Amino acid sequence: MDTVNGSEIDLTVRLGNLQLRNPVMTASGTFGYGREFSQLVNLHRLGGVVVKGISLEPRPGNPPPRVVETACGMLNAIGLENVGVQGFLDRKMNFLRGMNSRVVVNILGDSVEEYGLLAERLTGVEGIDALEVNISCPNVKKGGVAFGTVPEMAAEVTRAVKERTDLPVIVKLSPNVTDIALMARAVEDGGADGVSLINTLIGMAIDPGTRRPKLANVIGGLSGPAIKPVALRMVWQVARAVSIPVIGIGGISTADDAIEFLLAGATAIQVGTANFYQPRAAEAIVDGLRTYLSEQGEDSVRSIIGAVRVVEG
Amino acid sequence: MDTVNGSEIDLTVRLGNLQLRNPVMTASGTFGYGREFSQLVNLHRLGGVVVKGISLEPRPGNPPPRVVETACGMLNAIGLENVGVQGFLDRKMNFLRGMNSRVVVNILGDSVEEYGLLAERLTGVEGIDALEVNISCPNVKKGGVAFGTVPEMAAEVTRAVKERTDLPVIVKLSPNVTDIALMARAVEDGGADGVSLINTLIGMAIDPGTRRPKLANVIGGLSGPAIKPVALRMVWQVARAVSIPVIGIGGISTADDAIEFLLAGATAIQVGTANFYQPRAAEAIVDGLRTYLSEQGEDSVRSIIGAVRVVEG
Amino acid sequence: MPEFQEKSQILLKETVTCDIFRLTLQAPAIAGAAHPGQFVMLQVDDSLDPLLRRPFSIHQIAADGTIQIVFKVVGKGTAKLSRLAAGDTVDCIGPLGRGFPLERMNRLCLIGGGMGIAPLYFLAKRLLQAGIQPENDYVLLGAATRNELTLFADEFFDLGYTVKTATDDGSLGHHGFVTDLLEPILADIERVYTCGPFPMMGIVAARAQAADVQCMVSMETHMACGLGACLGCTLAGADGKYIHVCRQGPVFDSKEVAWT
Amino acid sequence: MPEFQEKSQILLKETVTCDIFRLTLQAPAIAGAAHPGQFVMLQVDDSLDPLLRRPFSIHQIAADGTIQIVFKVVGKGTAKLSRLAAGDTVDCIGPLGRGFPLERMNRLCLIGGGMGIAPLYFLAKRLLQAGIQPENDYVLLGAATRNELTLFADEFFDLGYTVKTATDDGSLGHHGFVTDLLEPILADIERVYTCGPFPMMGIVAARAQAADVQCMVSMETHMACGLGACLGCTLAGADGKYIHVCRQGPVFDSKEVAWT
Ligand SMILES: Cc1cc2nc3c(=O)[nH]c(=O)nc-3n(C[C@H](O)[C@H](O)[C@H](O)COP(=O)(O)OP(=O)(O)OC[C@H]3O[C@@H](n4cnc5c(N)ncnc54)[C@H](O)[C@@H]3O)c2cc1C
Ligand SMILES: Cc1cc2nc3c(=O)[nH]c(=O)nc-3n(C[C@H](O)[C@H](O)[C@H](O)COP(=O)(O)OP(=O)(O)OC[C@H]3O[C@@H](n4cnc5c(N)ncnc54)[C@H](O)[C@@H]3O)c2cc1C
Ligand SMILES: Cc1cc2nc3c(=O)[nH]c(=O)nc-3n(C[C@H](O)[C@H](O)[C@H](O)COP(=O)(O)O)c2cc1C
Ligand SMILES: Cc1cc2nc3c(=O)[nH]c(=O)nc-3n(C[C@H](O)[C@H](O)[C@H](O)COP(=O)(O)O)c2cc1C
Ligand code: FES
Ligand code: FES
Repeated sequence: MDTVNGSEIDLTVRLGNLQLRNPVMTASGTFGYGREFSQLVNLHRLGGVVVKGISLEPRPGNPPPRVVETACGMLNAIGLENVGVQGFLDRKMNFLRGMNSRVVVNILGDSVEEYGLLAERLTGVEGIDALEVNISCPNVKKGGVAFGTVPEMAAEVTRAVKERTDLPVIVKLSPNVTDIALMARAVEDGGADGVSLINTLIGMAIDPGTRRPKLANVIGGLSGPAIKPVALRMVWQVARAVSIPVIGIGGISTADDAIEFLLAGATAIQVGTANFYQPRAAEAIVDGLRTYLSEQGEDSVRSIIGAVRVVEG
Repeated sequence: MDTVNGSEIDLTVRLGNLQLRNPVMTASGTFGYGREFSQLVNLHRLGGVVVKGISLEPRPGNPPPRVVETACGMLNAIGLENVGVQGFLDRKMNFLRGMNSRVVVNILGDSVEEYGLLAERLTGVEGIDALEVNISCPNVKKGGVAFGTVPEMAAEVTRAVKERTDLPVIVKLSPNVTDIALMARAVEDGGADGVSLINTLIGMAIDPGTRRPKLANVIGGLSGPAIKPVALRMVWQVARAVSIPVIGIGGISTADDAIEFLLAGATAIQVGTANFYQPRAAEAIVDGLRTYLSEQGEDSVRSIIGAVRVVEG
Repeated sequence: MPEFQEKSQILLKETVTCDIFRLTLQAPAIAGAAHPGQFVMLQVDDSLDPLLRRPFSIHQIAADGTIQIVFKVVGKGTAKLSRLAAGDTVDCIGPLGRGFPLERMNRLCLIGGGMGIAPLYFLAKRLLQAGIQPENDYVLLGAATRNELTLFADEFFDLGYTVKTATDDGSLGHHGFVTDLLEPILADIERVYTCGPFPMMGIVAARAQAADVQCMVSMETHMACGLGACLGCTLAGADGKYIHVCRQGPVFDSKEVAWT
Repeated sequence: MPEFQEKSQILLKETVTCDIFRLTLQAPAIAGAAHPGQFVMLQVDDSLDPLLRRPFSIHQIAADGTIQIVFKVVGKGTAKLSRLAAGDTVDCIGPLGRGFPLERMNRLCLIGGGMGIAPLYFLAKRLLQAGIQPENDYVLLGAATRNELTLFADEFFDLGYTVKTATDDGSLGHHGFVTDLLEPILADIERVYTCGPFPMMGIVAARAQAADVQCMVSMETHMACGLGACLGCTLAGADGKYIHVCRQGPVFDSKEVAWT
């Protein structure tokens, strides 16, 4: 509970069994393992931190260049570089356990089995509060089609993870699909406790001078303010399609951005690319949210979730 | 033919039977019926003008607000306001016929039949050089699913148009799909002489103060520099998937932007939202293209089409 | 109607209040063609954020090829514009839209609220050139507080008009709405020109229409192009159809607009 | 290592050439913690275009809580930075990364090319404080032309170093590459510090390694965060693994880097 102008404003939200002190989290891959920001941000004030995607084995990632700026956004092709699950548990969890914020571990795999194994390894570990399943990865056994573009595959991954863990399971949806609500319903049916969206849009950039793609990987993921309108639309569509909580992600950098997602139906939000250019963005959003609620005469953030006023035809 | 530094640079490109003096066109809905820009732009220097989408009957469009600015982009929900095919022929064609540039008429309908009828009405009209078929519209007979999201429906519309016209038929693809190459192949199989892409991404914006969507229509189409990386990626994917010419659209505002699309495999490009903030963008792109080709020692723009240097794994 | 795109240097920047500024721009082609009630679309620089041009009424033109605009800082675009200084350059498209009708009429009333005052000064000056007796005409100006108003009130006064003011805080003139000033004089008047917030103009329009006085209103909407191309700038018209502000307007007869 | 985010006022803007500038920034926390070879991530304003911060080496710090950066206009971000004036404020994160090793060694050689000169001045000053005899040490500076070099060459000279210069157009010092100046003196040297374009540093590294002289290089890549979070700033390491420039570097032993 926090107090503004003498009145108490309740910022807590629930993602299934998981209570967050406030709805503001940081997005996977944009906040390292928390520690990277500890000098600049008060980590204890955040609702939660989602760590960089973890795979069974360490991954070296893609060759450079891996990032390129675009209009109000950036493309990345990090290639899911990470320390692997063992490295994560050995070297990263200790710091994360010291935070007041929730710790969500983002996982990724090449096959349904890998997701299941990861869930198993991360369950029962002190300090891990939830899993976020990144399904924007290619299913190597199915010719490299991304799990997140085929409802059945997405549901299968969800089930595999749910079977191996009692942690809340949030499935992170890919926006590169025709019908995002269909994907959300599929993972809901697969047992997901929540969905988060959006992951990056697939994009590309070319250097006219050299005629080469600006990313060594040719294509990469587009993030940042540029994609916010698409993300918000998808969150709105998904929030109406499922009954599990929705976490909004995509181009959020100010409290107003976050409020748009909450109004559209998100129970919580994640700040991604904004951490890079404004490390204090998430903290500032917590403050701004409180100011907004107080100005609007609301005593709980939950009152604005899904409260967009749409006159349907 | 134009001359730079004494050497001649050939900017002409062919879209099937249709030769353009240069690959720079203006995109439907962003350049009115040409005349709106005639005081500010030398229309004769453009490769072509694609007019605002035309339907069988005049349409009033959506209630306001219809446009809202977003980060490096804008959302529009014009609702396909237009003068209808008869109004177009009576009141707009005369001016368009006076231009040296090619005239492409963008058409839209609620049903396959409407597209066919429109093609018929516009065929044999002096001064119309090609049709561009906007398939990002809802198929009213199929519960409002957009033609452009179902390969079979897209192919059917293409066939219906091709049967009624001998004009070159360009099908304009919607980016709101999982597999853009699949859509492109479907319309190629349907007989399209070319594809243009991308139309707008679907997006949304909410006003935190009023809690209302910023567009009266709730959702709208995202355009402008923000979407360029997605558009470029899709053009690259489609250019490798089909053998008909590809027209690149999406966030193009400078010569470098246009060159990226040509390198990715586009035979021509269309300038959209940039016309609003820089009416001379298309003209400047023609100039910039010539400068680039001369600096790169190329004597024809055709040498750079698809010339991106990708080292495939 | 002729339209131009000019790289316009800022010759003078006047600070009216802490968030209202007046710029004098070198724009000879636009100045040469401008008509009261028309506007320009301004681009501050080639940054893509904010992306679109912003519309501003032409506040005044001068024989030396300059135009003036007056603006209030309300968001990103105007904030950026306010950080420019004399010597800087903006990109300017204009003159755009259909301005005010100027045919000779006796007993006019110009009613401006907030930044809506801006185009009325150009109108007032042009009416003088058309030979109208300003002392018989009213200029009613409203704003939030005194310092947003004094400069403009003085300038209209100097032209010879009968000027009345209203402020929300009562710091200058009538304490209340500028529309309150209209009622007592309405009987005398043949035509009202008004520009300001939508609700204010709605009240002016209603009173004028009730008294059978012609009322010309200058409308505001979001504009992407200002050129009639995007079809984004619609408002609901009185006849149930949409009106397009940038080309059919921004000036309309109040009877053409749906006020509810 | 401590890191800070400060709203830094520009106290002084020096124009070195038409496109090279030196800014003195009020950044007491960063100045207090900075180590030569470290950098800052700068944000000009809250516009979203360009979106990301830009990295700049710390060129110098002063006891009054200021830091200096030197930069060349090469694109959007630096162009925007160059339009600021004394009194304006930028948002500054730093000091970031691992700087140059400073343990006592005789006969050092600092080799800077272009903007790579920037961090070497801070290094040169700090080495003096560590008690090194500058007259025995070389500073080799290269640039395109004379006016990009004179200011810096004079300043290193004033510290007491033996300074040699090279320019591409021969307008100052050796007509050719700064790397040409290294060969004749290499035998005397125990450690080389270098910062500049990748090919230049590659040549320096090759020569130093061939002569078995330790060589510290300061690397450049695209950086999104500068904080070790995005994993975007990789380069190929000599052992086939990737190195992360912002946290493991920007300063590396040249043997850690893959130069081809
Ligand atoms: C024909 C016309 C003439 C105008 N003349 C003047 C004038 O003389 N002086 C003056 O101060 N203002 C004038 N305006 C309003 C001015 O254009 C807006 O204040 C300005 O565009 C806001 O830009 P911003 O980036 O600062 O604000 P934003 O952050 O974009 O928005 C702030 C507010 O301004 C509104 N707004 C934003 N963009 C537009 C737009 N393109 N058109 C209309 N409203 C918008 C938003 O709805 C919001 O309420 C005029 C508008 C029109 C349509
Ligand atoms: C650790 C480090 C220290 C640096 N120190 C200095 C310095 O002291 N003085 C100086 O003038 N420059 C320095 N640079 C380079 C400087 O960061 C770039 O010149 C600047 O980011 C270009 O921004 P821009 O928007 O002007 O150019 P852009 O339009 O973004 O690009 C122009 C060119 O700069 C390159 N570039 C763009 N962004 C980056 C980035 N984030 N990192 C590296 N290169 C980039 C692009 O590849 C392109 O070639 C340093 C870079 C690094 C990594
Ligand atoms: C550099 C970078 C790395 C990312 N890595 C991951 C990742 O490992 N797992 C994941 O699920 N999402 C990853 N993402 C996606 C973000 O978590 C987020 O969904 C996306 O960037 C959109 O949000 P934003 O616009 O706020 O950045 C990454 C994004 C960026 C920019
Ligand atoms: C205001 C507006 C109206 C549009 N109207 C049409 C249309 O009628 N038919 C169509 O096929 N595309 C229409 N489009 C889409 C554009 O032609 C183009 O495909 C899209 O805007 C992406 O390009 P851009 O980013 O360069 O604007 C419209 C776009 C805008 C912004
Ligand atoms: S603003 Fe584009 S049509 Fe009026
Ligand atoms: S710049 Fe982000 S990790 Fe190095």
